[in-house]
Amino acid sequence: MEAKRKLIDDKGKRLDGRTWDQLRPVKIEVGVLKNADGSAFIEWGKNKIMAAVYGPKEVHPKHEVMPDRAVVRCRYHMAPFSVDERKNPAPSRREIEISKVIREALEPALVVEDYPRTAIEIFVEVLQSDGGSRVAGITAAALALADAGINMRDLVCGVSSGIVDGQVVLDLNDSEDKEGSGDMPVAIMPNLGLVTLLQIDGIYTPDHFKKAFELAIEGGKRIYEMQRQVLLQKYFGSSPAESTAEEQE
Amino acid sequence: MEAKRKLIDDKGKRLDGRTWDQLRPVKIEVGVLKNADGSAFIEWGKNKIMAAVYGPKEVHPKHEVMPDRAVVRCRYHMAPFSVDERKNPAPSRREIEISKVIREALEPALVVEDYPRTAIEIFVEVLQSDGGSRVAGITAAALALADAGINMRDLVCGVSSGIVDGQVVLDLNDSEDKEGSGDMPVAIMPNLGLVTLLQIDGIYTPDHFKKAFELAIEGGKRIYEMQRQVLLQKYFGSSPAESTAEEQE
Amino acid sequence: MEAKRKLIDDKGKRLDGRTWDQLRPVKIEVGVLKNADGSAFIEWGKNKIMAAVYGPKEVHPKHEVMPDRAVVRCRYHMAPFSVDERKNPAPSRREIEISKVIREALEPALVVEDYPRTAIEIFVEVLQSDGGSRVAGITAAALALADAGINMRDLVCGVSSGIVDGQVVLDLNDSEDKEGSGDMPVAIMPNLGLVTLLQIDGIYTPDHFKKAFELAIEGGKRIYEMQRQVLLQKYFGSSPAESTAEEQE
Amino acid sequence: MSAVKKNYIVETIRKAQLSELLAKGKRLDGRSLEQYRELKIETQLIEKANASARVTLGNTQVIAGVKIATGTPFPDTPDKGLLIVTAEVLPLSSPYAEAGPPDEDAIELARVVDRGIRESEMVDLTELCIVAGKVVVTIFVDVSILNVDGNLFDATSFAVVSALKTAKMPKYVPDGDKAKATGETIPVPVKRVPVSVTMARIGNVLIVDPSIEEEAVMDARITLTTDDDGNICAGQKGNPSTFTPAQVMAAAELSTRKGKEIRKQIVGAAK
Amino acid sequence: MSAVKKNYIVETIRKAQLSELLAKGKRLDGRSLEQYRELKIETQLIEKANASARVTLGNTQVIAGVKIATGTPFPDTPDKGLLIVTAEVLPLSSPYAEAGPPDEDAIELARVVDRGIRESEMVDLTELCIVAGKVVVTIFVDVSILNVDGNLFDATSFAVVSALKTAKMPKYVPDGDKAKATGETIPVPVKRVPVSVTMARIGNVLIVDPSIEEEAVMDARITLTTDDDGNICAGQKGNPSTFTPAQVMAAAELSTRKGKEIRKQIVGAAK
Amino acid sequence: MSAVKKNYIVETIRKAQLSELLAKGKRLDGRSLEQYRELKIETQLIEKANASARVTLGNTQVIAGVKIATGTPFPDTPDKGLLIVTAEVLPLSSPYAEAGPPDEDAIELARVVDRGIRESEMVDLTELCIVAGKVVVTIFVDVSILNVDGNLFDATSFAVVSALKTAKMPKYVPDGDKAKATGETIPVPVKRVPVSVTMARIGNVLIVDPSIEEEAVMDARITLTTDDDGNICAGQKGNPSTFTPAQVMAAAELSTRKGKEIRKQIVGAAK
Repeated sequence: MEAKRKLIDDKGKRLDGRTWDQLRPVKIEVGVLKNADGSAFIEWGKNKIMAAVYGPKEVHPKHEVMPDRAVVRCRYHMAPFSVDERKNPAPSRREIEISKVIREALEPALVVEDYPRTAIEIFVEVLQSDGGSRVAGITAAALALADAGINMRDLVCGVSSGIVDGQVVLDLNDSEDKEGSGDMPVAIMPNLGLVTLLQIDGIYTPDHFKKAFELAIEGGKRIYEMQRQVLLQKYFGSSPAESTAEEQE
Repeated sequence: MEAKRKLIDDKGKRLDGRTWDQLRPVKIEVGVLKNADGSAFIEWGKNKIMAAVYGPKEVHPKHEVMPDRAVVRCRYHMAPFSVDERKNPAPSRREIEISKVIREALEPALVVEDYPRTAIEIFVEVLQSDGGSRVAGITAAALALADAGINMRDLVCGVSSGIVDGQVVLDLNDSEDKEGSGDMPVAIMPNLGLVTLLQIDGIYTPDHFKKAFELAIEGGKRIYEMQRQVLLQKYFGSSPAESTAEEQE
Repeated sequence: MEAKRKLIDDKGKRLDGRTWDQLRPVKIEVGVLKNADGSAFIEWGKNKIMAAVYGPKEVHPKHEVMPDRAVVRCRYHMAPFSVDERKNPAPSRREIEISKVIREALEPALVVEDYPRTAIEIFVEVLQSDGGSRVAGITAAALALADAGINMRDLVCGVSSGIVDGQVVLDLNDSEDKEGSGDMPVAIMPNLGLVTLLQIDGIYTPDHFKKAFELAIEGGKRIYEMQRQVLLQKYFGSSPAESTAEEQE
Repeated sequence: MSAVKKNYIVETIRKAQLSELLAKGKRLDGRSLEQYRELKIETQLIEKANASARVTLGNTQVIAGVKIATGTPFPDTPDKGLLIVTAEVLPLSSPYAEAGPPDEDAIELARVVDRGIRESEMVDLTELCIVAGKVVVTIFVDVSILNVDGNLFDATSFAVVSALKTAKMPKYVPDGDKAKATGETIPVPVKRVPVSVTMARIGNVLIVDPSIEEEAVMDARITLTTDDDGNICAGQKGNPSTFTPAQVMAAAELSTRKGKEIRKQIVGAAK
Repeated sequence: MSAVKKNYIVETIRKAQLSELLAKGKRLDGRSLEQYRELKIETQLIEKANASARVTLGNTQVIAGVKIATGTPFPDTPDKGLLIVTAEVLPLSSPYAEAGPPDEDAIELARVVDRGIRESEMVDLTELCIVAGKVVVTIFVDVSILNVDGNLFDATSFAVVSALKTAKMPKYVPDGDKAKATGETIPVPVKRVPVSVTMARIGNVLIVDPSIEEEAVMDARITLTTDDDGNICAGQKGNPSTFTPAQVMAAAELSTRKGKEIRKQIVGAAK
Repeated sequence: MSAVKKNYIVETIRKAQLSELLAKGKRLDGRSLEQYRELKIETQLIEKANASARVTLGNTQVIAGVKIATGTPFPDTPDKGLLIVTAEVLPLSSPYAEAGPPDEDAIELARVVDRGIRESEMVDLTELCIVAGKVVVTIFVDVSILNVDGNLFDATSFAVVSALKTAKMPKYVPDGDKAKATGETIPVPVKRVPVSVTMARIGNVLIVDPSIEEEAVMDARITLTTDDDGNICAGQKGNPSTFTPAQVMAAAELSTRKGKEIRKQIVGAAK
């Protein structure tokens, strides 16, 4: 019906002033909740997401115990005030699906064999939502898992790429996600070079697909660098516990 | 408000051309699902119903175990696309009641004492619904139970009778069920001569009641003959497994 | 918008003719249900409330067993026809909260240590609702507990006070509750002189607060006198089991 | 109802004892085979409802309340009002009843009672139409089971029928596409008085109005509802057991006969 | 909350230790009996909400978000807007919290906080009426509990009050029977600042702002909300235990006194 | 699906056996790595639905039904019709399936199938607009899983696409703010035929159309949907395991290739 507005201007600048391969500002704090065994708070664009981990802990109900490994559980949930229209607090079908893919994105990094007969519970609570909330949640949750001292094969980090105004771009914000023509959240284990989450929406020529996928992997590595800095500062740094990493490009 | 249309014409023909004591076409296949221990698919008028049986199997939850017999469970369910207006997939009060009466219609035929501490689960899934779906479901489920090798005292078969345009008729279709003035689904164990299901809706003089009840029992015996043919062909016949019985009157 | 009507007339009479410190008529029967271990039916103003107790009984589910005492449970529920607009039968948030405060008002009177590893279940069913249904429910439930033979430190009785037309009054009826400016249900153990329920709604100056609180305690003692009479008549009296106490002021 | 928990040994002994008695035409509580327990019907207990009735049948106790409002008709019956019957087996009614949404027993109970009333055309639903396809009168009859002691089907049906028979409703007139209350009050348009009669088969014997002990050992149950003219207008066989065709015909005759007796009592109570 | 799991032996030892301390006027964490833990209020964290506030009370952490829309008034208050408070004890907030619909503790929490705000007439709901009986402003205040460390009642109330005090809403004008946004933004009509003060009785001693260790051993709880004029506008006794009348009166006096202190902090944070 | 119950010992043995075979390019059932099981598509089975399709893929059996009605558009897409896909893994489909609301597996299944259709722009939703912002055509596609034997993603997608491709709907014209059916019947505006191709990684080997035995031991799963032009329009990685980037690119190429073959079969069946 109405003409779509341009999302990238003639000079290649996006609505928020970024270039095609630039990330939004990211700020991360680790160890922010007292009760949780591990926690992290991430602000990424307008995303504000709390991640927390409990475990290894006893399994309830008992019949879900696995004799040779930990059970991993995950709940991704959005606060009622996190989106433009108030959201019903009951979990939507979307939240249930995202809980599952986040769990499947993080579990490959966990040495679950080290914790037989236990449960590891991961909570991702979106206090404010922007484009890429699931990859931001994964990024924060991986830090919460590390903060909880769970043995891990690698960190997990993620970022979306997508197609906006016919161009491949990195790290879509809310408007680009909704008005663009493709969104591809990707999570990786950066040191092992393995993909743990991949979802694709939109229409990608084989060429666009390759380019967007590679861009997301490259962007993920930049996110990993921030995760690493946060952990270094938290555990070895001179700066205070709520040390933050702000992206400089 | 509006005048009711005639459901039986001057020559005694019903809307679909049948006489008062004629059944709709029936077609039955046994053993149609690979995972179920027993299964049957019935087409009866426009009814298309899949019945399947699992068991005897372990009882969950444990506290429902019966020490001297099998627990029998039944779920009658309609697919969302099975009726004119899309049906919500959650079980309605009607489906819950019909699940109960179907279970109580089939259980008398099962030698539940032969299977202590187990469960026998019966599923009746209506893919397309027409008048008489519960008796069609019972007819198919009895064959699925036989196909599962459960010890039975008799088969169970059923058919509705009712009152249409003031006349007693056999095997009401959807229009006759909705626009007629009485519907009486009956299920029997044909060899034992016992009634296992009886529901009555509408207004029956004592005379009409007797006539309709006897007609349904007589019709049930005709349905039994088809069940018997299907089992004979399936287990002893030369024709292929998906042998069918088509009613000839 | 519209002017509020006067709830107390120039002569100090309330809408139903009572003075500021007068109770509505109260009628109580004990032992009215056959299956329950204890029961009582109270009519208080237009309130008609059935209370019943089951227990001490086995605890389900088992993991809720307490090794050194009884678990106490309570359900306050309103019949769909108990209020002006038909009420959905599913428990509302209000009913869930009131169930909790009633339980916490009655439990202090129960010698739960005498019944380790058991459950005591209290049901308060409002058949018709008027102002003060929770204190009427507590009053009846305490009698049902006594009728069930549960060891008690004291009875529990209750009444509301509140602010109507700027005056402190006792025992608000429905209109006074809705149109008045304050409602304070209070329950006490009358012989021990202890408060077991206190809820406050409305705006109370410190002086009004003191006066209303003391009035409710004094009114509670009058209710206790009726409870005592009912039990005396039931267990020692010459009058029949459905003996009643009608308030005389 | 779910309110009956089975104990096999007790049941077997009970059943033997009962069958012996029944063979002599006697019952545990001294009744004859075709005798109801004492039936008490009280109406107009709940002033806030449009009608109400408490039925005591032996120790079974139920209360029905009627609430009337306006609503939207179903698309396939645009000129008919709505009549909705629900039943809740309250957790205080029995040591085996549990709080929560109605289970299959409570759903069957409400639906069988509802069909008895609906199929008998007790209430003329077309008189409840205010503006066809837009707004009609909606009648809710909610039943709370207070004490379970057998034969909830009949107790519930008697309560619903008695309440409806005494129910008054606001008179509505069309106001464009909406309803306007005139301020007058009129009776609910009741045309007939259906009576539910529930029978149990224990061995070869058919009894009416089974008590909870009889329900615990009964083989099969049948509820038949008859109208003022002696027609059968609704029926439901229950329990995982059977009837012979002759037993069904005997039950039909018995239900018509007992129905006449009870109808008088319901009509009397509703005056 | 459900987030407190009881262990009887530990509790008994703890309680003895605590009671000894309290007899000397001291608490485990060094506070005096009438002293709150450190209170931090941050507002305007959630840009997508009409207002928000994060409250940190010791290690208890909650966040409230306000969402404003138009809706239909209740039939019995046609000229009043709606204010709806909910609370969710998030499963990440405590090892004992569980995902799922709110349990009785979370429902009590939200309802007690709601009453404190509603009964104090903090927000003038009549100013939220756009077209009487048709369309009004609806204010949702949803609270997410992030870390449970005692006294959720006060932390939640402070967050809701602080958020409402800073909330802006679109200005609506009537457009026939509907609402039209003018494009302007106006503050939510806040008239008062109610303050919730929660006290625990442990033995004979009354303390304010119980920590989670204190909640685990407390006998009874009382929450009293006072307004700017020192009036009591809402109250709730909690826990299966008792207060003497004198203790209630002492709590009333204490709540008014502490309420004044905290009101300054809330008003300061909302600037 | 939840319909797969894991037994670790059996699984380990099975996996060793399977990996050996796969190393030689063979599979348990004799298929090559890139070979689908026999695919059978039957349409127009359910006369009461606007369209239907039963898909048999090996022993996996699903049936999709299409129901079309009018409804209200979402506020953010006022000029688009609605397309809603649901899936129910019926309890009769597997010994491990349970009755009840859809679990996370069934929700993922329906949402992945839905995205494949939605993102490919298979159905032109703007042609389903009747009156913008007021009334649009709503298409429900409900899928019942009848027998679970692996690869529900593709079987479900093929059934939904085949049903939509044959679906007819009433023609509606605006009538003020409402819709009026003209009495004519027109096809649903289908523009493309998306094809879902699900692949499993077992060790280093990528196979298409995993059977239930292969699913039980697979490391990771990937579903890619391609359109008529060979573009990728939807994708979902599944299972708690990984892919190398090179495996993802290989899967992309494979899905396009297999997609072309299967599209012919779907288009053929829809004639």
